[in-house]
Amino acid sequence: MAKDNGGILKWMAEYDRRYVYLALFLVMVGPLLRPIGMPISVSPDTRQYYQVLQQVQPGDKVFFTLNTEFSGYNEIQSGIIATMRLLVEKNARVAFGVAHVEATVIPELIVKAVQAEMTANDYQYGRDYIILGYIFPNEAAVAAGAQDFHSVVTQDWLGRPIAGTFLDEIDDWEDWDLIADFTTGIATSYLINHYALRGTPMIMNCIGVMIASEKPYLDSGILLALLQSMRGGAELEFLIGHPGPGLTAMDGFSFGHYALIIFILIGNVGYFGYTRQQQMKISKEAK
Amino acid sequence: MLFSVPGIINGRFIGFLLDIAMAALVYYYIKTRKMVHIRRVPGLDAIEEAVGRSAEMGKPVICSYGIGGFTYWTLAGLSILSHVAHLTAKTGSRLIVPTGGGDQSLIVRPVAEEIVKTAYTMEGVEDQYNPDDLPFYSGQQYAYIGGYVGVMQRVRPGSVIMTGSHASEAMNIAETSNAVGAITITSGSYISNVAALACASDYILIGEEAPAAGAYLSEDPAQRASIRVQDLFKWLAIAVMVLGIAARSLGNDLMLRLLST
Amino acid sequence: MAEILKNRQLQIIVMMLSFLFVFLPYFLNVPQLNTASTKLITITSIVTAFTIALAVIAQFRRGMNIINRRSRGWYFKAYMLVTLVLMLGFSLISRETGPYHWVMFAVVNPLSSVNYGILAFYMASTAARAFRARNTKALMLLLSGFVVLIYQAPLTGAYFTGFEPIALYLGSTFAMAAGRMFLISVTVGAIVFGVRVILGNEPSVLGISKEEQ
Amino acid sequence: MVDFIEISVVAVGTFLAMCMFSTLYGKSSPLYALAEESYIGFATGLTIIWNIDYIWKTGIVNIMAGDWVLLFSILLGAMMLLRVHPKYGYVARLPIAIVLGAQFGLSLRTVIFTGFIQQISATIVPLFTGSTQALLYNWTIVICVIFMLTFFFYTIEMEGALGMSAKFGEYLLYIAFGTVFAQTFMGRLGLVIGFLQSYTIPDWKTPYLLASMVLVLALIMYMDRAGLLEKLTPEE
Repeated sequence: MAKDNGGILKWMAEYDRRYVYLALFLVMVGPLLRPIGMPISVSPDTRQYYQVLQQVQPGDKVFFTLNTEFSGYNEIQSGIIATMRLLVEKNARVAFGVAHVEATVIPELIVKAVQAEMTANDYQYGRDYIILGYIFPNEAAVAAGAQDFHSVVTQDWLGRPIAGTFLDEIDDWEDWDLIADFTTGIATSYLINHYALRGTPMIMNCIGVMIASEKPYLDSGILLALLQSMRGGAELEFLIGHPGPGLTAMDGFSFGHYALIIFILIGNVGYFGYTRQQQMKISKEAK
Repeated sequence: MLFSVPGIINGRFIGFLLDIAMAALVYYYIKTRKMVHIRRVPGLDAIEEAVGRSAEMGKPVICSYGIGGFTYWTLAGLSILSHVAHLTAKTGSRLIVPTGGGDQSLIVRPVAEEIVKTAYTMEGVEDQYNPDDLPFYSGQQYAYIGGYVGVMQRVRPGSVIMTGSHASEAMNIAETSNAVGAITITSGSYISNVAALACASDYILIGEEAPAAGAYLSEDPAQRASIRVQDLFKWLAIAVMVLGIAARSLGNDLMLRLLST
Repeated sequence: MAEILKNRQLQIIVMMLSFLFVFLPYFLNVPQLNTASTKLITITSIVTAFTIALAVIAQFRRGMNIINRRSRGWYFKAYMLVTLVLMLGFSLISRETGPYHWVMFAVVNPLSSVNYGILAFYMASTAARAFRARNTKALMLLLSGFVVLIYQAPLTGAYFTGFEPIALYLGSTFAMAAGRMFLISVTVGAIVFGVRVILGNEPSVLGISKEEQ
Repeated sequence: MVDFIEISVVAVGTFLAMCMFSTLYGKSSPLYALAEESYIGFATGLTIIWNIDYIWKTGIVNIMAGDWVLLFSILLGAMMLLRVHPKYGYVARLPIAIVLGAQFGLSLRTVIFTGFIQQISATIVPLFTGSTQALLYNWTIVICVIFMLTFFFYTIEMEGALGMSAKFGEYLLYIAFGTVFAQTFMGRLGLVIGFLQSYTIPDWKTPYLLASMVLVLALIMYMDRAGLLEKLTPEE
């Protein structure tokens, strides 16, 4: 740690990465404790997603698929809840299906979050919405369900028969009016391949990691709309005028980004001010 | 749509045709057992250099092939593992191969053991093969990360070569590997992973480079043939795009209609 | 019987038939075939669900091994096996409330979240270390990453509107094109690999070792 | 009113979560092992429960309703389980063959459309008509897709025009990687914030989060000083 060896510049080039962890933690927790409230701009992709949801008609049958772990739910819950809120306002009928065992309790959280709207619109279990549980354990299950729904799904998540619910109107892929997929990448390509490819309208809200992988499906028209990560969810909340977890998180979101940007800048100053000088010195000495 | 074929569902003919064409090509190459020429990807030099440097420093090498089942990525990872095992057997470095990580990985593990053992036997140092250096870190991704990271922190490897079917755990591994000062060579199988690894690694085999490297190292004509067939289809894709764009720019949508036939 | 089940040729023929039975009805205009094919797909989905047991058996074996050997920290493995069995028991009581519900929210939820959340920290330290303009490639990475990061932070995204069109442009063209290129090449690779398996060229996938070939 | 169960969920949850975060300290620790093994145990249990649930609802219920063909699925599933048996492992080969065949059938019949044909169709865009913005987007996409693809040819040497095109494609790829990296970071960041948010809203949860944070950090540092980390951490 000799001072003459570069001092602050050396630190900037080679500091312990645990400082990054600590700083990131602090800037994220801070704003959550004292929210500031910042404005947000809405991207065209989110507008497109909103437009598709606007076209939902009363009584439409919507397949609400949660292909996510708890971790993914934390990221996209704002989009999930805002979408559900819109669907309830439009009086659509919603069936929840999940592709990850951890997601089996998530529908319960969603229903709790939009309880007020559901009561206002007189939503009843079985008639207006139903929770199907773990119905997509593998690709074959998704494919079979697309071709003959009732051959795969016989009961809801707690073992009550689905006969007599609005699912009686579902035979195969053609009968769904919309698939709203919330995903970390699990089973998503199965839904695309066996439903959307055949022509079922499908929209998606994916985590940030999957944006680049899913965007080609949006661009080629297989997906009608793609809501992106937590930011997309916050934008949607902004559009429907009902702030939720997404918008409150945006402060920490901004600061997390700035922390990273500052670290990148520090790293570059350190690199040009110290590392590079050292390298040049070494190569000069070698000559 | 351009035309309809009796007996075949409208809009699905071209896909059917392409599938059949691909199968026929693969079959043809396998039958003729021709050794297709594959170029050497630069990543292989990086691997060889890394293993050499580890030997100079007297440090072990860690090499993993992924956590998936038998997919196209895992096979590539296994081919590279075989190459690395030959190199470490020659240079006398210790080779550690973390295994497990997924439900499907259970069936791959015996094959990996076989590969490392064969490599050591072929180099005439069978006595140096130690089955305990292929630790099994359970069939769960998170436990696998814990084990992998733990072994890196303890043995301080000279290089970490991580190819094959790795998923999000790749970032934990690459960052820890870098923190313990190892030369980090990775490959990623989907784009966000590749982008993150491109930053985190000293050298990265981007996407298809890993299977191509595997096929280059492999003596199996079928593996090489599949790289050739893939190349042919990529050429086809480019040709169709260029023709289609040219036609569309002149106001003709023949190609688009053909593709939707 | 054993000889028949061991027969490699038979196995490949069965696989091919199963393949064609799923593959062809998608293209051919024969509704009856479609119904039968759906049945096979349903059967496949159930059989695949069984395979999870294999992983659990392996998990149990490894845990028992460690416990029997009394390796350092063996009690953690014993604890793991106990929690596994407990979870099964809890689910029999109720899945809506009770201990099952408690475990889902007190244990599974936070641990699953942190498990992937840690990656944010790794990505940050990677960026801090790797986003340095060392050469042309790194400079391109840095510039495009930088613009998108600034846009993504809602505060700057809303006030410095100049970044927005550039970031959206980068996302819908470069990133999308790279995604498409990956998709095309992975699709072709997967199909070719599938064909190789179906033709019986990859026996290890079927669980046949090298000596038996 | 907040009841005891809710408090216990938050207290245990934050503590275990912080134990898992402790891996960022850079050393393996018994606290991390506790979190890890808890997750493995409960999550594996969960996986078993729901897969049995699926087999029950899709298989047994349908069989009891008279769909006898599905009996095959139970039989084949049972055969599959023998895979781990040292002597009768070969019995599993038949179900594996059927499952693999069907799986490849499902993927080959669809990905050729979604991953190949439709992606090519979507790249066939007009290059001379449309708004300025559309033209800029179209030209960039076409150039990117084509040049990036040339980077991925392996059965010919990269020389001359092809080599230059591949080199250019590689630069384009790195621009894309920068963007994708930023998007990925956004995703992971959102994940952590979403997680932290679930322990800061409503307000009464925050003290538990902060207390767990301090407690775990103190424990780890104490154990590190006392040399207990190595002693108490299980072997892998």
